[in-house]
Amino acid sequence: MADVFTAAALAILAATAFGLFRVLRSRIAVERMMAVQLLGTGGVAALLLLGAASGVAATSDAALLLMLFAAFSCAAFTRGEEDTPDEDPQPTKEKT
Amino acid sequence: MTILAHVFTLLAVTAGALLFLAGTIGLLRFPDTLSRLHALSKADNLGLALIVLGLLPQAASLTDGLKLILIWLLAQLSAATASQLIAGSLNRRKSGP
Amino acid sequence: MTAALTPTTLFGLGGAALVGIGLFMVITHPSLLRRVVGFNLIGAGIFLVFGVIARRGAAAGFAGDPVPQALVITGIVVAFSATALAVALLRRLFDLTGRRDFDSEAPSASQSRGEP
Amino acid sequence: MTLLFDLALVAWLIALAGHIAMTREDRNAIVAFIAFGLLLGLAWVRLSALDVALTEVAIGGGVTGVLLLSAEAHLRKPLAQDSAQDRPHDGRRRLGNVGTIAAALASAAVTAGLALAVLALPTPAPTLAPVAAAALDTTGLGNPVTAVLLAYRALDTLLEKVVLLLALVGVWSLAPDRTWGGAPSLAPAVAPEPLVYLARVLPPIGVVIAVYMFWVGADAPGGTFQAGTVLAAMWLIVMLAGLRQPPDTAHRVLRLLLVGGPALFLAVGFLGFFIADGFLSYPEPIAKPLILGIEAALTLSIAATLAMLVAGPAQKAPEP
Repeated sequence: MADVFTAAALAILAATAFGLFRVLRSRIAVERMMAVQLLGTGGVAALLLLGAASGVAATSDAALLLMLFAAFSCAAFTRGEEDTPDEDPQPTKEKT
Repeated sequence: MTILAHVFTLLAVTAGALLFLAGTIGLLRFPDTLSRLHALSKADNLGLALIVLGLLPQAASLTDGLKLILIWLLAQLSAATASQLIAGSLNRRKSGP
Repeated sequence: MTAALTPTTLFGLGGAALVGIGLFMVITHPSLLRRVVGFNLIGAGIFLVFGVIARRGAAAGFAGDPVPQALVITGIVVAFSATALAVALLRRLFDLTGRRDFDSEAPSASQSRGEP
Repeated sequence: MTLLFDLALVAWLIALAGHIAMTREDRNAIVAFIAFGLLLGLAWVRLSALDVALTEVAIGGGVTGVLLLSAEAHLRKPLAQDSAQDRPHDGRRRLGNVGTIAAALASAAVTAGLALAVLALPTPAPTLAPVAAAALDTTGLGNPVTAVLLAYRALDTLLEKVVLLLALVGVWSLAPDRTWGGAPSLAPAVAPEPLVYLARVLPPIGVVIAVYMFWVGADAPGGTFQAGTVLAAMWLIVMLAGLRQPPDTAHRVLRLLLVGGPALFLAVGFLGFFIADGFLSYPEPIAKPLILGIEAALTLSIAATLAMLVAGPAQKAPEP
């Protein structure tokens, strides 16, 4: 059972990593706000699975805090969000 | 009974992990910001819900189970707020100056 | 070479790499704010090395030596207060002189863009 | 399987750090740094240091993020005499090629040295865990990290609180004369609707989590720092959404809150001369209630200090 949990955590970690780099390299400034959301859900899922695999109950406390601060970071992103320019060297490619 | 719980856990966790993969594929493949946002917040949150649901039978105590549910509720709150903020910001940018 | 390559030392090696990347940022990056971030990366790397030492010291039924762990917690908080002070100094410098990087003496606009 | 997981985690951390170093815009780097802080929490869980994981997630991923993002937004403001020439960042401009290569070599050398040091760590590893475990009973605590922080090495923790306060004094003293003693400003002119909603819903949950962290910290991972940071974050989100204005930095209650924790800690420390073995030692029968009392006061002080550090120096003239 523990191995299955770790495997699932690894799969989620990999999926989150690909998604994160996609979001971080995005030319549209707003999309980068998704990064922390992505890591919040993915990280929490991985943490819960790791906790279940290792049997350390306090791991879910870390997951709780991770989620709380992922939500908190939403507030952080409103700082200076309004006038962030899109980084757009090739103007038409990404915008549909 | 325990075997049934184990099977349920395995199924739910696998489905949850698959949903995370699906969410990432959506994020990589969808053409515009709003559909990518859609892929991210819906698929990932459903994935997390399935994993929480799968881990619930394995929880050692009632408090642990409640904590799992609280984590999921926080995830809902966070996802809802972040999506609204992102979409609102996108809207203002399109219609703005 | 007494310690073999274990999963734990893996994190130590990762920490060493983080210190290198952070140091490179602090030396070469023109943006002052980015240097503050680099300083934080160095801190993260050093703390990870500490974490490895703590993990290796697992004994007496604990999963790690609590003393280095407590030191790291103290360190994280102190690093944060140093970052806050650096950021405040940076903002004041910008308010007074308009400088935000190490490139030039005059008010540079390396990051400013015209308003939309 | 766990080895594979660790490998992926470390590789991801390094890749993220590379992205932070190489990306062009500061804002992008800071967003990646927040993600990095949250991810580092996972690494600490893998190192079985849950107390550290909680602190790292709260401070590295949470509060530092707001601090850096606010600063970045401030530095992007157009200057009065702005000559808006668009020059993207280029890490090589100032030093030239030779300088950059030298810096890269120096950084690589430091990395190699540290890596060798990690590989050369002695086996069996020196550890203080047995000593910490042996004395744990006398403190009445169950979490060895809390025992180290509040009992065995209490002096370090006390001095750290002083460092926090000194940093705050440093930040506050950067205020121009006309705003001295006034309030910092945090909220944007118009807070977005969803943020206001979040600022109404999240703090009650956050406060419960903070109390839980504080209480559980005596026997399980958690404690003063984590609880204090959560409280600070909840206060910050309320201020960021504009639901409450930041207090004047000269406000008496605020200043009392800031020094209250360290002052109580110091007072109990001196009391140790009379009721126990010396400075910062606790009499054994009441060690646990004493430690919990200090922790409670410290939690509030840490929360106020961290929030004020993020809020920055005063920007408005004080209210008469």
